[in-house]
Amino acid sequence: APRDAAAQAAPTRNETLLLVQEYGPNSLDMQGIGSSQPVNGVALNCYDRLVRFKRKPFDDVTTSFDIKALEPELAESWQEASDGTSVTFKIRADARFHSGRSVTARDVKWSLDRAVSIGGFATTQMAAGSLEKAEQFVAVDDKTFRVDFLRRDKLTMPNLAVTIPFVFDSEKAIANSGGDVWAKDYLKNNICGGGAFKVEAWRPGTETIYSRFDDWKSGPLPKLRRIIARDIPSPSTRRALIERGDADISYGLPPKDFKDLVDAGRLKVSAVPVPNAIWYVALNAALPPFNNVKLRQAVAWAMPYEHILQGSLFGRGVPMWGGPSTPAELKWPVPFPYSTNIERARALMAESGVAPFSTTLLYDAGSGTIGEPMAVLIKEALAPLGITIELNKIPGANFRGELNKKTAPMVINRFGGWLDWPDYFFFWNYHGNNSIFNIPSYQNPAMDRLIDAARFAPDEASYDTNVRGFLELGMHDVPFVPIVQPYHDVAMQRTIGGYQFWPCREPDFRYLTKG
Amino acid sequence: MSAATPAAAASQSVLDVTDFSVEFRTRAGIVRALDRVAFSVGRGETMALVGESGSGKSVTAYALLGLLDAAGRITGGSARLEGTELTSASPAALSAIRGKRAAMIFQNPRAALNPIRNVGKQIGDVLRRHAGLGARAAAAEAIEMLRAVGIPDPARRAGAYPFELSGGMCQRVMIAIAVATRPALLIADEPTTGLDVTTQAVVMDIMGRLAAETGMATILITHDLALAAERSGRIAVMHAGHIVEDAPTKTLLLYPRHPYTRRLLAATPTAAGNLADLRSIPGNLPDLRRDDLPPCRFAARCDRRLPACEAPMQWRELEPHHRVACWNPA
Amino acid sequence: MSDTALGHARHVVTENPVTGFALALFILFVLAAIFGPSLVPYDPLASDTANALQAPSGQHWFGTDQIGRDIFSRVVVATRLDLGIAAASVALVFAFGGFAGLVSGFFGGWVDQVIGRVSDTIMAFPLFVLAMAIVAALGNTVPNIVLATGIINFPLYVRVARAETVQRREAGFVDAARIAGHRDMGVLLGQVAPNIMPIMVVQMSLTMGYAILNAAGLSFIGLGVRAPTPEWGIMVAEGASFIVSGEWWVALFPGAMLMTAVFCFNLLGDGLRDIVDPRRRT
Amino acid sequence: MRGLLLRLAGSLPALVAVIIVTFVLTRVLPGDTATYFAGPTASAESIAQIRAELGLDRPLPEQFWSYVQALVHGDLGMSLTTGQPVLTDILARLPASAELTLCGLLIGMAIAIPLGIIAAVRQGSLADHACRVIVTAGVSLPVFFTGLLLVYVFYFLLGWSPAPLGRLDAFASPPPAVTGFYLIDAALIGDWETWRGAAAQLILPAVTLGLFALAPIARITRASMLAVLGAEFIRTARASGLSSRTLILTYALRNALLPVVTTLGMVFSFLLGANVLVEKVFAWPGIGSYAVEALIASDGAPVQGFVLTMAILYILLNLAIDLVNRALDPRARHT
Amino acid sequence: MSGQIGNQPTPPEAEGPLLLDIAEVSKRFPVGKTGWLSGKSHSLVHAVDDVSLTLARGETLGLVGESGCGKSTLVRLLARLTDPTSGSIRFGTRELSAIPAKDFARDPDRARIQIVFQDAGESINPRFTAADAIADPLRQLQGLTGDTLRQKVEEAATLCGLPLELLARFPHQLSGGQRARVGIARAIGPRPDLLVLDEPTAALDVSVQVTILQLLVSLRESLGISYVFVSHDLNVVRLLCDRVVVMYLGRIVEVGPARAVFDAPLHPYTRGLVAAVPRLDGVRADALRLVGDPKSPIDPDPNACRFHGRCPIGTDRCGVEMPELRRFAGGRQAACHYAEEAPA
Ligand SMILES: Nc1ncnc2c1ncn2[C@@H]1O[C@H](COP(=O)(O)OP(=O)(O)OP(=O)(O)O)[C@@H](O)[C@H]1O
Ligand SMILES: Nc1ncnc2c1ncn2[C@@H]1O[C@H](COP(=O)(O)OP(=O)(O)OP(=O)(O)O)[C@@H](O)[C@H]1O
Ligand SMILES: [Mg+2]
Ligand SMILES: [Mg+2]
Ligand code: NI
Repeated sequence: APRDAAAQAAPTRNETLLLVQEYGPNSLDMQGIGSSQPVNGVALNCYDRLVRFKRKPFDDVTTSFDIKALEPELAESWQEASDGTSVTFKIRADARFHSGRSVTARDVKWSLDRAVSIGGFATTQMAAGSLEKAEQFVAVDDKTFRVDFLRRDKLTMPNLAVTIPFVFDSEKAIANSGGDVWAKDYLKNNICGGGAFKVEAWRPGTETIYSRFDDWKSGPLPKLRRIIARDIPSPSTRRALIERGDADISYGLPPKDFKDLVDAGRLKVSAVPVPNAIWYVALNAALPPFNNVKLRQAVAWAMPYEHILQGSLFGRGVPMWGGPSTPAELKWPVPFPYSTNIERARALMAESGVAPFSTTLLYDAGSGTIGEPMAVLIKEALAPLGITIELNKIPGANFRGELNKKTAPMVINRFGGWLDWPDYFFFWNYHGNNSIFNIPSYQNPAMDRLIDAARFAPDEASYDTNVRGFLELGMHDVPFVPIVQPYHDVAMQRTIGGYQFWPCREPDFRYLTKG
Repeated sequence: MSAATPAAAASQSVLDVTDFSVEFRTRAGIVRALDRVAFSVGRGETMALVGESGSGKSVTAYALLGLLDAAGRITGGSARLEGTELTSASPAALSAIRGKRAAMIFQNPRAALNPIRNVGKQIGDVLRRHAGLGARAAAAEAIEMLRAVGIPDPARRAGAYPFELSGGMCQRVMIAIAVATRPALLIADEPTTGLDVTTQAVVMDIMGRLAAETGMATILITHDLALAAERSGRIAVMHAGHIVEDAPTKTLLLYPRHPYTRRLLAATPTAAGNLADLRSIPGNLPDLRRDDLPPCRFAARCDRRLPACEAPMQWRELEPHHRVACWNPA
Repeated sequence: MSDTALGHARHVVTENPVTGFALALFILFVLAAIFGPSLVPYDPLASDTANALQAPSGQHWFGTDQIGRDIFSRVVVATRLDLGIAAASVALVFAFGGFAGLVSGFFGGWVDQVIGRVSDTIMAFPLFVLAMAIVAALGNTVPNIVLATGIINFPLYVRVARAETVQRREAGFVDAARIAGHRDMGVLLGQVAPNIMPIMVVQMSLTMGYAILNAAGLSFIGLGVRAPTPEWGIMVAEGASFIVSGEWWVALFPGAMLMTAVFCFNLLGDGLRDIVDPRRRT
Repeated sequence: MRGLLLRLAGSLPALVAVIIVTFVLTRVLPGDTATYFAGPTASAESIAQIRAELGLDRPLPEQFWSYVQALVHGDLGMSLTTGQPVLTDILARLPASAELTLCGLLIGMAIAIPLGIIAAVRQGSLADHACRVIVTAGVSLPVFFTGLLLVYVFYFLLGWSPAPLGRLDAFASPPPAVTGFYLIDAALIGDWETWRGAAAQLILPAVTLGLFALAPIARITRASMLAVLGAEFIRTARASGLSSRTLILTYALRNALLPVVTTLGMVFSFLLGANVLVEKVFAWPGIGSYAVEALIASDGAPVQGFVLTMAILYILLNLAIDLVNRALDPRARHT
Repeated sequence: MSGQIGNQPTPPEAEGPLLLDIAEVSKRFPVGKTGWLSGKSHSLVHAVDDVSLTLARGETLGLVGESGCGKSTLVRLLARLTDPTSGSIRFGTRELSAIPAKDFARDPDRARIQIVFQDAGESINPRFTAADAIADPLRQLQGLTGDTLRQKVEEAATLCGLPLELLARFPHQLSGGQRARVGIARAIGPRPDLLVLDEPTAALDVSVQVTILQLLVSLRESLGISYVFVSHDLNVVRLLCDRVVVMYLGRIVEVGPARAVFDAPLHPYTRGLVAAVPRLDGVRADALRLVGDPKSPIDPDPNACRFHGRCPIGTDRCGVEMPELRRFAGGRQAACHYAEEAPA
């Protein structure tokens, strides 16, 4: 009954943002199991973390972040121990939860304990930064909190700034937990924290309405007082809404639409190449015929890169082909040395000794307007090599199951890692521990050694050597054929300002302005 | 060409039909369904219209009341109902006449009643339309009508639906609808076909009684000569769209003059006869779509055919009130 | 009066120009299905990203799609598959549903009860969702789409066939056949079935259109025929996202084709109904 | 009354069959729910953990048994897509679908029944053929396409229609829920601004559905009108000189309505299932789009809940049709 | 026209003079749907109730009665199209009532009992030509094919006066009389001993009716068939039948030689019936009128005369005692307590 609230000075239209998105959060608890991507936005806006990434200008529309630099959020300062085994945070004295209670180190501990113990994605993500056990977290006193390191891991600190380790009002959560240690049910349906926004109404599948928490202290008070996020499944409708000016901001449109919007120039479009992300074709390196390196290289030479970038992504991406034979920069993603050259592909094909064959190319039905044309173009481009491809579009729910079988010969997929380090990507995708994202089931002890060495490299130099090593190896072995680094596109009215891009890619209402 | 004036005295007659012709346009050609039909019915008189199936009895009735479907139209002649010319009347005028001054009842009474409207209301509808009664008065009058046609417990039956009534009762309801406005003319198109003979007798009694009481002229259409014999004062025999003979019932039965009438009588089983004595009529009705229909449409089936039969048909009044359309009557 | 069914059909067609028109369309579709692939100007699968999303022109009559395929060629070539899916699913449900309805109406009793329950159960499902579930569960292959479309039409056929059979179960000619020494199955298949055939044909014509629409709906949800096979539904579904951006032709032409086909089947069904309607026989 | 109860009881087997079939269908859906919801970086353990939590690791009969037990207690399970109990979701969304479908049906009826009558009264005329072509055109396009086209023309190009944002403009708030039908609820409290807003949102999707409903309704109206107009009792009524108004409305139409009502029921249940696609286009928070999303996500509970709801609705609908038929047709009251 | 045809009816001599002997036959139909859950319904239509009659070889038996009195049901029973609820049906020396109607279709005696139906048009499959229709029983029952079949078909058609050129036509292309002939030709094709005719001329014009009746007579003479002839038209029954059975609400109320029954009916219903038949010689002012409608055939009172309430001479006794079918002089029977009081 927001009707009652009308009595107070209601937010004006200029203080209200209308966001249209494909689908909204399925939970209000990003740590909970099975939370969907938009829940990150809830975590971002309704909860605070100890720290956040430092913002840095990207272009005149967007501010981005510096993954290597942090700034205070709940913590007003922090200090790494001289022996490098722990870090101690000082919590803002004036920080309050929505309930009005002051934030304590116990709340932080409870929250981080929860993140590492609750299981599912949250725990996995925490582990990526060597945050694995509750014992690591110590509430020293009311306002002092310490994290003990398990090992030296350059990802530990950045990982405290992603959307997972956010801080709950633990007393309120426990009081409402109904006996459950982690108050899963309660937190799923209720915001119980101290972020810049509260959830005023949440109608799953329909809309989520946020309103500003006026007592927020962890940053400058947001300009927007109310955000209405509507779920509009049809991308055409979303485009129509934003183009006609009825919606303020939208993302997740097909690339074609962003291209048009950019060309038309009446709206602002924030376009950030998604860090650590690529569209690629994975070739199953464990099973014939793609266990043949020459064949994989042949495929990489036959890929219709430019056609895909234009026909499938409408130019909304950074080419990942045509690079030098050794990486020009030690970053990820970097362009691979391949490009479309059917002669070389034929020659390699002949060299490989693989006879013409038929195979299947999997792609996610959810990837919609991108995956399908890409698949069609690939099918067409590989036909001259004698590779006959059957396209198999897999509904979203089934896709990961298929990947998990590790039997798919060719897969189109997009992967993006939150933490923008090459070894982070390679660890998930190329490592022989065979995570689900090692879709090609690529096994190469040399690769594993290089990745492991880079992850825990003691110094810059050894890090660089190892990174160069695995990049070159990846380029040679091509279990993944990178196609493009996609843009994260967000369209907004000209009146909207302060768009902030974070690793989780959800919009941050705290910085947005209108009018 | 010209038909003689009908036998009945014009002053008394309710309906005068002369030279009445009807055609149907069909895909297969023009059906000349009625050709210069002429007859008249007097007040209180019951005239039977008999003939084989397809001879045009129903078409006569429908055409008179303007109920022909879109394919049919009156191509000539006149039909005067108490002085009103029906052939040139507008649809609205006809609709005002129908049910008020001329009414009609049909065979298969159950199907002829609205299955989802109770019979009281169906009678009332006519009264409201033609007698200008209000809903309540019409309902009361409807009950009276039901009583008049001999339906027991009429007040209760007024609320009954056709499916709750027997065929005989439905036919009585039909009669009630027809006579509710005391029309001058009632056309009954095979009103008892499909009813049991016992029921038929009762229904015909009621019709006869009402006609006598109200002085209504009745045209009884039937293919049952015996029924016509019992229930009418005069019989007109139709064949292929022509009226071939028209005479008082007794005369017609005893002294049929037209060969067709004689044939018809010879084919009708009687209580006393013998199967071997019965004779069927040779041949069939001519195809009315032919362009070259002979002047006498019975000629092809007739054993008394003369070369003269090629001449246009003329009415012959052989004796008073007994007309026949034949060049060689028996 | 016409002497043959054909002659009768002819005068119904001439009397009813809309049916005649539908018939002509139908013949066109059948021709397109048969000869389409050999007549079209372009390979329906060949992409040409340089010429993507071209508006209709002399070169590409219906324009090109997202990856530059010729929409005209695709639309024409798709005829065979679409009509094939529709015809196959209709034939399937005609065989099973028609027979079930026949048996159910003829024998009554527990057979009727069982078949009635089965079709009740199907009817109680939201049909489109049932089709989706079937295709999702069994995989989005053409046979499964055919099967799903067939299953959701099952109750309809049972209902029609049953009603027609019940009407004829007591007919004189059924008794006559019994007297002539036919047993139940003989009467059912030899006497009743041919008599309900005309009305079933009408039904088939009407459901053909529905089957095409259903396949299109499945495509929209992403459960249709696999890419890159040209199919109207998929093309419309894909093209739908280009309407707002102004590339109307991508969806419009397949949509128009789909519409014309469904339209044609529906009109034909109506016309056929008039042809077989005994009241309209002279 | 006894008859009605018997009818209700008679539909039980179908209901049970529906429950079993949906259960089996959702279990044979190829997707692995647990993997899907464990998220991209999930480890094998966390997937197993989710699987256990969802009970997906138990044998099928056991799963079915607990499903049925929960059902008996009115528990339809949890939706993973929205994270809410299915029952809550469905109750929240059903009115949206029902309101939309009903309005679609009303629009369809308002156009189709008069068209059907005209076509029947003027059988074979130009009007007849025109009606036929118009209504057939309505049913010849996939609804999602019609919907998009309408959005494009009436919202995007012309701007006549409000933004297709769902049931209400983003800045309006829904009326207090009584029936869940915004039009009714708004009217109840006399909030005509909200009423207008809701109506404006409703028009395009309802028209989309209505177009689709046109053909079956008009077709059956025409056919049954024709049959009735050819009936003997109409001839009687004409012979009684009743006015053509009484003739067509009181005599013919009321009789012709009987099969129309039956068809309306079918069309309604059909639309309720088919508006899945319309809901998607118009961001309508109904149960159709809900079920589709769930189906795509292999999320069994909402699909089961949805199908069950629809089955129950279908049964109730048939009951309602029966009642209407009884009211219209005295013959039906006696069987 | 019959001379050219070899006519071998197959009545085995040993079977005695009675062709058909049915005793205490009843047929009841449940009313109301026996729904899936509603259990058995308990209301029964007593369509035929305790009917006994015999038919001699070569005899023609007329069956008359009000609409709905069970005539069709009775003839369907004795033609073994439906199974009796109880009673015996003896055909020649064979008891047929125990053979389910379903199996009787393949019984050797199937060919010996044939029916001509009321609506000839409806009883011919609209998809069959006249030739198909006539051939059907011959093919099924006697396994004829090819030329023999064609020959037999033409033979039957000729017997019934059906021009051979009409054989290729469909029923809707034939006139009513021609259809009736097809129906008869089909029935006599297999050379039955018993031909049941259920109102074969009801839909025909008098003139056509005459030819059909005369055809029946000639067939009876040439083929030696026995007829059971159902009709509404008493005049026709009188012309064609040797004996007549009058039914009322499922029960026989009077049996006797046709002329005797119609000239001096014993049962009040028969009297009313005869009186109501229109005659060419004009109305009788004093004619007996049966007013009212028959009672419902559903669960009738087993102890009351079915005619009670409508009967002009009924007494209280008729309400409590069902009259038996009693024998009277001249081979007549009537089921009325007061049959003796019939006016002479
Ligand atoms: N709507 C029509 N279209 C074409 N011809 C018609 C139409 N109505 C009647 N006829 C023709 O008019 C002729 C007379 O038909 P009508 O119905 O008057 O015969 P009838 O004497 O009433 O016969 P029955 O005793 O069978 O009722 C027939 O030849 C019939 O075919
Ligand atoms: N299959 C059936 N189911 C239920 N009742 C039936 C059935 N067949 C006949 N009856 C009923 O049995 C009674 C006798 O019907 P039957 O058809 O034998 O009468 P009939 O004397 O032949 O009448 P008509 O002269 O109208 O042909 C009627 O009340 C009828 O409703
Ligand atoms: Mg007539
Ligand atoms: Mg009968
Ligand atoms: Ni014809």
